[in-house]
Amino acid sequence: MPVSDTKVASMRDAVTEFVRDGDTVAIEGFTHLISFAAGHEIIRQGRRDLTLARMTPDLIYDQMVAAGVARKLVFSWLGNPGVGGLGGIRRRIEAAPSAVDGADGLLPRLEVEEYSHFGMVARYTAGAANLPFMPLRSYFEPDLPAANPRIREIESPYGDGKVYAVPPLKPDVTIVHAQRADRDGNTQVWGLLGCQKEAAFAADRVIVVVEELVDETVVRADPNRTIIPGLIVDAVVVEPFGAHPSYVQGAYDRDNRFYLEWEPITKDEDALQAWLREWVFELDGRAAYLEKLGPERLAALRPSGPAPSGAVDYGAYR
Amino acid sequence: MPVSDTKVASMRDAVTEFVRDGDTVAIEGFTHLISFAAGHEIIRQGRRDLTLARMTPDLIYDQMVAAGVARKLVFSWLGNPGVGGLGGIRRRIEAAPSAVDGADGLLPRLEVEEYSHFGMVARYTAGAANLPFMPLRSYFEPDLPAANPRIREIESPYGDGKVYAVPPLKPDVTIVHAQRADRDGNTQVWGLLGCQKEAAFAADRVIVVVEELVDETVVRADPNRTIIPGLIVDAVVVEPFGAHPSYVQGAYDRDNRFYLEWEPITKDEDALQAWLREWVFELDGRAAYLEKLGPERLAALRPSGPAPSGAVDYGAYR
Amino acid sequence: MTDAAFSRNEMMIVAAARELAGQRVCFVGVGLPNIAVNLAKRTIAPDMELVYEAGVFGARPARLPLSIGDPTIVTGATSVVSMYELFSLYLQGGLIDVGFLGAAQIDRFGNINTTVIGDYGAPAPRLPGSGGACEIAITARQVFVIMRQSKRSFVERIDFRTSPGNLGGAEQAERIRREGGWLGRGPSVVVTDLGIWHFDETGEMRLDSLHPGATLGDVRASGGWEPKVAPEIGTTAAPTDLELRLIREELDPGGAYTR
Amino acid sequence: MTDAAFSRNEMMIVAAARELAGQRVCFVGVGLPNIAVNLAKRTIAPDMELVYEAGVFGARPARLPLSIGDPTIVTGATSVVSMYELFSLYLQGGLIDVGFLGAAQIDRFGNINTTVIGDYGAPAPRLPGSGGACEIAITARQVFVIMRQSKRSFVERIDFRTSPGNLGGAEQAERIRREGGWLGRGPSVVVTDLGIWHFDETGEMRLDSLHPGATLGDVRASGGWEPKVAPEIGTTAAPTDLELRLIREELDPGGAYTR
Repeated sequence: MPVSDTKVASMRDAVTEFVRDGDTVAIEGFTHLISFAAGHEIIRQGRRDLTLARMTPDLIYDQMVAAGVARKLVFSWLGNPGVGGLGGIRRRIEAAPSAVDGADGLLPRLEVEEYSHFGMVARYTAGAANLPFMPLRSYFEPDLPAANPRIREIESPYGDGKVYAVPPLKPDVTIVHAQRADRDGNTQVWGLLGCQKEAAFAADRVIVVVEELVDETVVRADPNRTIIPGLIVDAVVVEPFGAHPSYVQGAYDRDNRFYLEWEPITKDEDALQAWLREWVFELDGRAAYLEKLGPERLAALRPSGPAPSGAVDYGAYR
Repeated sequence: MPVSDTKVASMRDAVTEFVRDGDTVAIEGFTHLISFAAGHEIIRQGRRDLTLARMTPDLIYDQMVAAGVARKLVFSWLGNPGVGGLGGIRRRIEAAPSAVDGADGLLPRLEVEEYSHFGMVARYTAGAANLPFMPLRSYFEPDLPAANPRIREIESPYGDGKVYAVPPLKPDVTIVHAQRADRDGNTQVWGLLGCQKEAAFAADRVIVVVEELVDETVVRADPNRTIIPGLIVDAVVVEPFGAHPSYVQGAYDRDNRFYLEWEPITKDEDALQAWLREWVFELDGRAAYLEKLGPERLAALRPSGPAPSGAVDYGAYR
Repeated sequence: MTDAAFSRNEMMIVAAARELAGQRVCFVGVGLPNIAVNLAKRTIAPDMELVYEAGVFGARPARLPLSIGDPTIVTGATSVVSMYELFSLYLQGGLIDVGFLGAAQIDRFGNINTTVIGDYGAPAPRLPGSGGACEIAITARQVFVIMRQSKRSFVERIDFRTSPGNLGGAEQAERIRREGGWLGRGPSVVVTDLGIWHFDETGEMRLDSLHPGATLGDVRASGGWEPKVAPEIGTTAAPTDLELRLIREELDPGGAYTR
Repeated sequence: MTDAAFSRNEMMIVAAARELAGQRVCFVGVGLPNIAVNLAKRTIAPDMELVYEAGVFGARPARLPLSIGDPTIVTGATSVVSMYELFSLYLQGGLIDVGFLGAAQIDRFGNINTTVIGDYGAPAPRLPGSGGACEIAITARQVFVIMRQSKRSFVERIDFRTSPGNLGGAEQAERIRREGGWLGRGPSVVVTDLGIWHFDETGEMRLDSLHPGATLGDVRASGGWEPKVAPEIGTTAAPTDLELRLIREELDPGGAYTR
């Protein structure tokens, strides 16, 4: 198969081709495997009017919102866990309604659509399964269904009471980072799985970013480990350390120092914009970012030792 | 911890303690990992009035129904796949309604509750998730909802049409066979996963039958491989070859000869009863069954070669 | 090659396999579809992805699996998932191009019965039931059927509608599919031991090809309605030596499907 | 040991950890609950199973995770699953004994706000929101809360009900829980930097213990309602050397939680 036929692409080409102005974009990964590399490329390419969906917007959406790519945020927990807030987003949510179009030098106001964690994963699950809704036992008394009319009551058809429903979430494009995939995009992950499988199956387009490109025999040796089949993948981008300052189980640790140091930056709009210039706009890609971080910083993030899974035997059956 | 505190038990003790007359019992496993050992022990102990739930009743429920343990069958596909029928069950379904209590020497009639495969797995999923129903896009026009009024229509609360709902299935006891578990019942499976996880989480009691008892460090080395946590397991039974003539990925092959030879037996009630006497009632447990099968028969079922999964690294993080 | 060189069952399997040319993702039903799809994978559709309801995507069976849950469909597969995931993500999620089914009874509009002969409450005999067939019929983009043809199987009215085809005809079926949000467009091919049927614009099956040795008389004698026949009916190309060798030596040496 | 030997935050964390004695399965919330639960696991509840919403059952963190999705909660855990499975099977499925939450605002009936201060449409400030807290509050058998106490956090009326507690009181809460099929029995403990509160039969929190050095005057000055106080109020036992050493050397050497 000629190289041009494969899905393997640079981050620049993948974002150019598969992320479009106005899209609903889900860069998922719960703490683990967040594709900062893709987020930065979206910023660099100047996408606009995106609806950004993520359970936990984390630093990456703080950066993307501050860079002006987003019109709306769909989420379930907004913060820098264990550290503080996300000022780039908060200032745009707390902004006066009159700032809706960012006129008069005011920060543009961000539209929000809010769920709980279970609501968000149930939304992706409904989207992936092509269902009109998912039922869940939540929201019975809280104020969220009043704040978000997309959360609705539904009666059990068995006469045993009501539960709540959330609607499907079907991103135009879902971007996930993973330990490895083959050239067709058959993708394997270990450690926290988050909602990446569901977010990928729910999406119209899927970009997989991996630490390592492997032969399909590696994937086929352990088919239970595959979370996304190449069938639904449009592009495979090889970007080692592409999840920094998030982490990749077994490859590198979360850069907690980065998360701690984000707090004073995000509290100050000027500092945040300066950070974006220095670390995103003035760099031409992930390689430059990693070079700027420096090899010592990256090396220090390696796990303190190995923790091998052990192998199991599927057996040959001829 | 003294041995008496552990969950590790003989099959006889596990069935005595956790399977009761009148229970809804699910011995799950789709072709793979069917606990024939548990089914035979239930027959030997003379349980009565069971509701037997399984997607594919397979030979084990044919044997159990013929032995008289069941009052009702809940299922989605009734047959000996690629071979033929299940006469022990069919004769009791095709029996005249007058034979309802097995009077006059007639075979006792078996009550049936029928779904599709998706309906059955959705029922276990609803049971496991403590939901009053699961929605699915099925049944729109077929006759099944007319035959089974537990399959009901439900309107989407988003005004985009109707789908169907199935009610939760919550077995009193679920029995699964697995490659391995630790003493607390933390259970790992590779190969076909069927609906065992959902059936176990949906159940009030869980018996896990394993090829091999392993140290908890083996389980904890690969936490993504765990399908059932010890938290929901009541008994762990060690019974190598306990799934024969079904199979265990990597350990032994399906005994297709057994399935082919079942066809003339199941077609003839006398032959079926004679088989039960010879292979179940006159044996005192699985060891005697395996001895009767003979080591050559079992050795021939070993895989034709190894197919190792390879290992992944979770990394130590101290 | 003479008629005597192959059986009607072999011709049926070969013809069914060939219909899969160009298809990308095929959901493999139990029984005859299993051997037809595995033959296609070894001949005309080597890149076709096989999906088994047991939870397997991208199976590469090293031998013909007797059951559709055989260990050989797992080893070397691309992905193995729970059955809930298989049905919700792959099938209901709309990723299946062709669902390949068998049938006990079929009517002219491709509605299928695999549940009961006679009354549901007192069947004679009781058949296997749906398994995943009713979901496949509703959500696979196209449905292919392989079955032996007889007065008992090709019937004016099926006794139980396990898997919907074109219901009472194309017009009604299209309306109901649209209203219900079905992903599937219904049945497109029926391959029997006598010939190959496709569905015309009215939603009724039409005989487009007769297998070598089969006649229109055979077809009329093996069905419960006066069949539609293509204006220029073709003759199915006989099995090739390769196809026959694959069936006889690799896929079904015991003759379970072809005897 | 003198008051100067430990901080109020350290006392709060130690007291919260001790409340977990005898608990089997604990769902660990983000922030202060994380350090309290990890301290309990190292002291009074070594066999307690830790569940993290990130998808982990049976975590054995080798260090204190800064976030609740840290790699150290994965390596050596019993089981790691998708978040949909974690929420549906473990939480909604009813397997959690204690859900341990933090809070920005709480009222006397244990209703919690972590969403907004002020109006939802124009918040000042905007807080993180529910995460999994609203589900934990509804389905964990008991809810424990750890939070610093002040006029801003202990309020007569919370601005947004993110996670339901005893609603308007025990009677109403019990009816609504029964009708809605909630698995949880609501909040049972609130541990603050001043003392330990439990909920009485009316569903209102009652101060049962004051931490060393804290007074009833401090408590009254740090809340928006006249607090219920136990007839015989106790004094919380000061942190032991072991507890302090674990916090300072193992769990929070950087002082992120205790400064």
